[in-house]
Amino acid sequence: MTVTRSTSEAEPPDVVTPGGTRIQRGREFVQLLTPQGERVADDVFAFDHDDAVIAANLRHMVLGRRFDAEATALQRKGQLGLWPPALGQEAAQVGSGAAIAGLDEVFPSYREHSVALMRGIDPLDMLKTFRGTAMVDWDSRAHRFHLYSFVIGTQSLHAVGYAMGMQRDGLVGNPDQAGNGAVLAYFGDGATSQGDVSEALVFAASYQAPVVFFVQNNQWAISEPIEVQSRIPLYRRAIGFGISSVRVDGNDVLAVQAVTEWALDRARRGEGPTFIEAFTYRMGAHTTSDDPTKYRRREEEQQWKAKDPIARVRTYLLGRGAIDQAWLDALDAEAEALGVRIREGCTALPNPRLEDYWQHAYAGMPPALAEQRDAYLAYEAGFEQES
Amino acid sequence: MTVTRSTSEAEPPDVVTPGGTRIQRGREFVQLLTPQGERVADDVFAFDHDDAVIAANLRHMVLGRRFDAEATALQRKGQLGLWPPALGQEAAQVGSGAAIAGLDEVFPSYREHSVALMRGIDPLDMLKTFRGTAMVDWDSRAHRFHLYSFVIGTQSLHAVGYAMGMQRDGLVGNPDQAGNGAVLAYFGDGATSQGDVSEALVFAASYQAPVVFFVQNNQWAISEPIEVQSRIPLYRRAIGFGISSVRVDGNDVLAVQAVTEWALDRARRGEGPTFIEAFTYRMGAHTTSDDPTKYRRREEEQQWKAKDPIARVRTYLLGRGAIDQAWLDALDAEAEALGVRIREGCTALPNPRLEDYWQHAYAGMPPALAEQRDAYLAYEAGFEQES
Amino acid sequence: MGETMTMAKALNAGLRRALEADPKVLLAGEDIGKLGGVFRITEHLQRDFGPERVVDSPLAESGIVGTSLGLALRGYRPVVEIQFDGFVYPAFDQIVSQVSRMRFRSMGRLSVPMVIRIPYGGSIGAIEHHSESPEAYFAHTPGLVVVTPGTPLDAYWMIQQAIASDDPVVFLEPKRRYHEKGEVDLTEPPLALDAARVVLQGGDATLFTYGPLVKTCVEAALAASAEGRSIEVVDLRSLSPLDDAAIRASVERTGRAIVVHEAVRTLGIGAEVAARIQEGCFYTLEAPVLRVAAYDMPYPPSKVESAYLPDLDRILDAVDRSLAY
Amino acid sequence: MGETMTMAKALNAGLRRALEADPKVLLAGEDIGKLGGVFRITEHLQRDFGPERVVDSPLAESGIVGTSLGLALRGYRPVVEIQFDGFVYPAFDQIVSQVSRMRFRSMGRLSVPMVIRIPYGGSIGAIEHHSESPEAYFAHTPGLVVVTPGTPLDAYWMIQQAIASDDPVVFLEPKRRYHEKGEVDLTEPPLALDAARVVLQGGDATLFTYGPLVKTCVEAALAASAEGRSIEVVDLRSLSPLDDAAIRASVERTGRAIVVHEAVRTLGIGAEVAARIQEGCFYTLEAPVLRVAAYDMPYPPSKVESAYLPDLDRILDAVDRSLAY
Ligand SMILES: Cc1ncc(C[n+]2csc(CCOP(=O)(O)OP(=O)(O)O)c2C)c(N)n1
Ligand SMILES: Cc1ncc(C[n+]2csc(CCOP(=O)(O)OP(=O)(O)O)c2C)c(N)n1
Ligand SMILES: [Mg+2]
Ligand SMILES: [Mg+2]
Repeated sequence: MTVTRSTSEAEPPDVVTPGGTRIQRGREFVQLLTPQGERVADDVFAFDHDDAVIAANLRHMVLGRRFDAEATALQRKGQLGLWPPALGQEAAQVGSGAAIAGLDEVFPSYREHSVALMRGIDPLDMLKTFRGTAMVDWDSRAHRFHLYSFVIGTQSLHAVGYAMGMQRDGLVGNPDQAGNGAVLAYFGDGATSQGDVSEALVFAASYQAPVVFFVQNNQWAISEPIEVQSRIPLYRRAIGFGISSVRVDGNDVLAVQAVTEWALDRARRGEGPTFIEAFTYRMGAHTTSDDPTKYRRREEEQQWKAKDPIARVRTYLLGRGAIDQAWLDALDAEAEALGVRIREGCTALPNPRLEDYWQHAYAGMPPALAEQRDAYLAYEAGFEQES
Repeated sequence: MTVTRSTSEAEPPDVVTPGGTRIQRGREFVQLLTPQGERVADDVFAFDHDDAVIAANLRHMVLGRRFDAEATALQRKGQLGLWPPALGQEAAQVGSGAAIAGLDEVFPSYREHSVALMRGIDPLDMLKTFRGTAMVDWDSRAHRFHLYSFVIGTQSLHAVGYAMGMQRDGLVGNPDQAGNGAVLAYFGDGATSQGDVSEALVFAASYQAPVVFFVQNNQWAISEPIEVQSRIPLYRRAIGFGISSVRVDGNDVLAVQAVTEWALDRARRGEGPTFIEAFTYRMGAHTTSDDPTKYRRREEEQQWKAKDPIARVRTYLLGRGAIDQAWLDALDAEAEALGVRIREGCTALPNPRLEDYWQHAYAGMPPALAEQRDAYLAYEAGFEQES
Repeated sequence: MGETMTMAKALNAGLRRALEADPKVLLAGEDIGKLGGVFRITEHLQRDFGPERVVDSPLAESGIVGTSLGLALRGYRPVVEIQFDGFVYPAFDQIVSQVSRMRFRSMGRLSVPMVIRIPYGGSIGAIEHHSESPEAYFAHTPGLVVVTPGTPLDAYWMIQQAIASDDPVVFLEPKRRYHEKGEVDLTEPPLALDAARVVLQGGDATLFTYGPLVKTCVEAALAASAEGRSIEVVDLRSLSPLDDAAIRASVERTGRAIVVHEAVRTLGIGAEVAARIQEGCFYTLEAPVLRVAAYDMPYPPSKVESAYLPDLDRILDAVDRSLAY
Repeated sequence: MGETMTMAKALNAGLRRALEADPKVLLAGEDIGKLGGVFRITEHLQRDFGPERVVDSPLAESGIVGTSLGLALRGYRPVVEIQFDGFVYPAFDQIVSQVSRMRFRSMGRLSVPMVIRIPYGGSIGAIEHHSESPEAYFAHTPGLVVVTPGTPLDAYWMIQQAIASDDPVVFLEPKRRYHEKGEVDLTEPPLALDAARVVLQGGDATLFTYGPLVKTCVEAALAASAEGRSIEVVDLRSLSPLDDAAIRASVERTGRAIVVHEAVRTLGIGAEVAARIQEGCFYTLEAPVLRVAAYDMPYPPSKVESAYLPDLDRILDAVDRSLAY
């Protein structure tokens, strides 16, 4: 007997609301800018910003990619223990990141490097975690960008709970939009199999929490293709929980921004949660420890290269005359400066001392733990005296 | 600010397949026998059995209800520690139980008393658990009826795994139906919120396991109405996982049997999992420890009384002349005899001794545990000597 | 000034005071609203504080704890009810990997002032999964505080102290004592949340215990005193951190120690207390630290639970064995 | 007859033999198929035994363990891989409430011959959640067997013994030792799965340890012998059940005991071993049982893990303290 597994059937997508309305458009997903750099119309979503915003997005994508490339290189040189590259996912991240407004809060997974940069997180602070010199060393409240989360799916519940808190704090449904906020929760395609993520959908629907679930379906969970997690398009998952859902071209920064703005806006207005599947691709390895040649074909990688999220925006903006070579050169220079800062900053990151960590276990240090610390300090002092 | 919670929108259901086909019939659910005892047609499902089968179902429902009433009374008299009544859910249980064939296996929750009886479980063995004289004391393999499960939702995963085993054992998709089998997994509406149940849907869909998820939506999870778990009809939950789903009138034993037979048959043929929402009502308390007057209105209970699952079948069969008063009297006598056996048998159930349990912790008893047992026996022997 | 009330009522009163005192306090759990919880600990609190502060949650423990963690990050002080001890395990990852570590992960920037209330322990004639003693799992987990009251008075104060704490607290309620009455004297200032209490002074041996068996140990000590033995009883109250100073002080007085709990023996709290005592009081001990605990098997059917759990006789037997050294 | 191989290879070879020997054996887990697992322990096994016997599971640990329990009830012998120690907690309920108790719940009628493989422990420079030592949670749970090999030879045999066992086995693999080589001599019959092993004989004190720190303890003992101290090293191998006879026998010989592990000190395996030793060898002990363990805080950033975990110096320091009594 063979346990067969077919890939997902061809599906007429797209926006599906729990009320059952199905906006069928015979297309794979919402797309506003083709891989060739051409604007296309969508019958529901429009990109409401001018070229300056698109250029800003391009800048974020280029800087994000540079950061990622530098970190990957630093790991190869032994300067980081590990790095999870985001190559190929820049549009999904920058487009959604650009949709974040005033009071919104972000709950990331561990790969949202571009969103982190947009939220003002210092890339050197981010490297600390992967260099092993810190746990997660940024002020999540100041940046409204919560801690990276490494146990798959867990943060989805924190996001919903936080959104429930914003609801209670009156940040939803106010006539003055400036007083409203919502939560943007990131996770991957693999994460959707975790019980926690399903429970997050249950709670979000039950309380109509102001949260947007943003799934980067990069087609892989380490070596497992999306079909292991779902045999039907992933955006459909949320519908059964009573949550509106959209699939968007995750390599199209315009479409991603438009869809995420729509979803966040709904949430802020008190219209409840939305689930977004950004259909994208992890062009690199899962992490620097991974070897994708073991489990996927080169042709697949090549196919996706043609859909690069950055190239199409550059083509478009150059074609429009919104940017020129000088603009691109300046951006390159900015990226190079970022690279230098990262390279030099990383190796200069100070090593921590175990002493610094005892105080973080509890708000009030238990006496027995203080005893352990004192014994440790005395023990260490013994070595120093010896030497 | 108010966190609003509306009840679920009126919905045009019904059968929804993951391919997206929607058979809209403007009715709430599949129904083949009205509360008034009239047969009605459904455009998809038909009840393919003669009146003798319906009469057999009536008998199972009456005996099941009697068993349940006796157990409830025994608890009131202090003979059981607890009892979870199934009053009102007899059609959901007997209809699905009647659909079980040759090699099928059942994974129950803790309220499927009627299914248990149909699988040949001795009601006295079932009482042991609730009297506290045993853990779960039936041979689940002989009866193809697995252990009652008390941690909500956990058994859904065991059911899927078992079905994966049947798949591997070649019990699926054989031309000779007698060689095929599937798993019928029971749980409640509340259970659908548990991560385990969602994960069970993921695994079932991923491996196309021969399993039918049978949800008795009895409208309540202890004091919580279904709206806390889902604001849209529950049968839709499964669709987003790529699992076909049907809502059936859970108080209509004909419809339940027809739908469950269809679903089990699909599973046995290798066409994958199905999710059935049996729309029913828990007419009694959650358990004998519960007091429903604290959380639900009498009118609601009254409304559901009019939809009693037994009355309609009796009306129908009497109207058809398929049964008569003598038949009903004989059934009453059989129920009374069952009652006597249960009442007398329950109080006569022997008390266990702790000695009997040590051996069940491990296949091979660890020496330290044997030491504990020996010390215990010596200690107990000391008392006996004293007295 | 004292009032006599059950532990259930004392907890209810303590929760009420916490809800009154701080608008950021909220309760979440299954059936805690209209029903007031299956043990009625939250009775009338939803009526009086509304469904946003006393929340009926979907039936999903990981979800309850995980969303409460999110609420805590937003500045709320969630008090979560797990319906029975045996249903806390689906939330284990959120408690042990997330709640307990958020402060550490954030390098001290974030607090999780959450209380996880768990009715625990056996001897109530229940079916399986309703009589568990999971305390050691949590006490082994850095970042969590684990406490358990043994009396209505402690219940009243400790629940408020737990809610006021900026650390996540696993708050274990000995359900078999819910309906027993005790004096709740509000004129006395409460003992610190992490302090053990000498319930009965004695000179020959110390019984260390907590939660459901405090009363049993006191009864055993009184029975022993009838035979001329002077037994001290220490209610640990806080299982993490342990009150080492109080433990050592008692052993220094009596020279003999017996740890008594309902959880299974292997790696129960008794293991840690014994390991610490033999290390801290090596020269004082006149007998090994003994443990009276449930046997190392799953919780059996309720008709045999009285033989499975420590009782007065088994405690006295251990006292005898200790004194015989 | 001996062959030199890494523990990773030895595990792979043991799994291969088990798959060959019994068609009911199957492997399940994340990325164990084409990739061969993130540590390559299952390398080539899917290629050679097919995707029905070496199954890439959806990303859900509770689902992996729960469905494997169903497979076990159907007569299969599932061997589950948890990708890293820190990811076992989502499956905690299934392991602790279901897998461990199915035999007991069914009053002996059902067996769950499941193995849950968990690469565990630190010192590999990883980010958080990748260096946990969860063994005490499982050893506190009746119905589970908990074992951990310290050498390639033990890994090769113990994985096969675990798979052959009718009890559920939590099989902890010291990942920092995966790539160290050792002799795998197949002519010697294997030691029983529940037996401890005296790795090094000595007369002055015993180091009790397991898994990742067996090698470290041997190194410490050898260093001590250079200073004229004769230190015995016992590899516990089985953490539940513990080999009490071997533990007592060693303490009877040396009179001094030190338990060494990577898990935090409070309620780690050391607590239980210490509690048992002081009870079983009260008159023999010349010093309290000492514990060398991680400090009672969450696992810190990897740049300080060497200070957080026991190492040769801290073990020798404890030996000194023990001998000073
Ligand atoms: C609970 C848990 N199980 C397993 C892992 C190991 N792991 C880390 S990333 C990963 C794959 C995640 O895939 P996906 O959710 O698609 O996100 P992506 O890495 O593709 O961004 C796995 C299995 C983990 N971190 N947490
Ligand atoms: C994990 C878990 N949490 C909580 C409980 C307590 N509990 C027992 S039954 C129940 C409600 C179940 O509702 P539902 O799934 O609708 O089934 P029903 O009782 O209505 O048949 C609850 C909360 C439990 N048994 N297991
Ligand atoms: Mg992915
Ligand atoms: Mg229900």
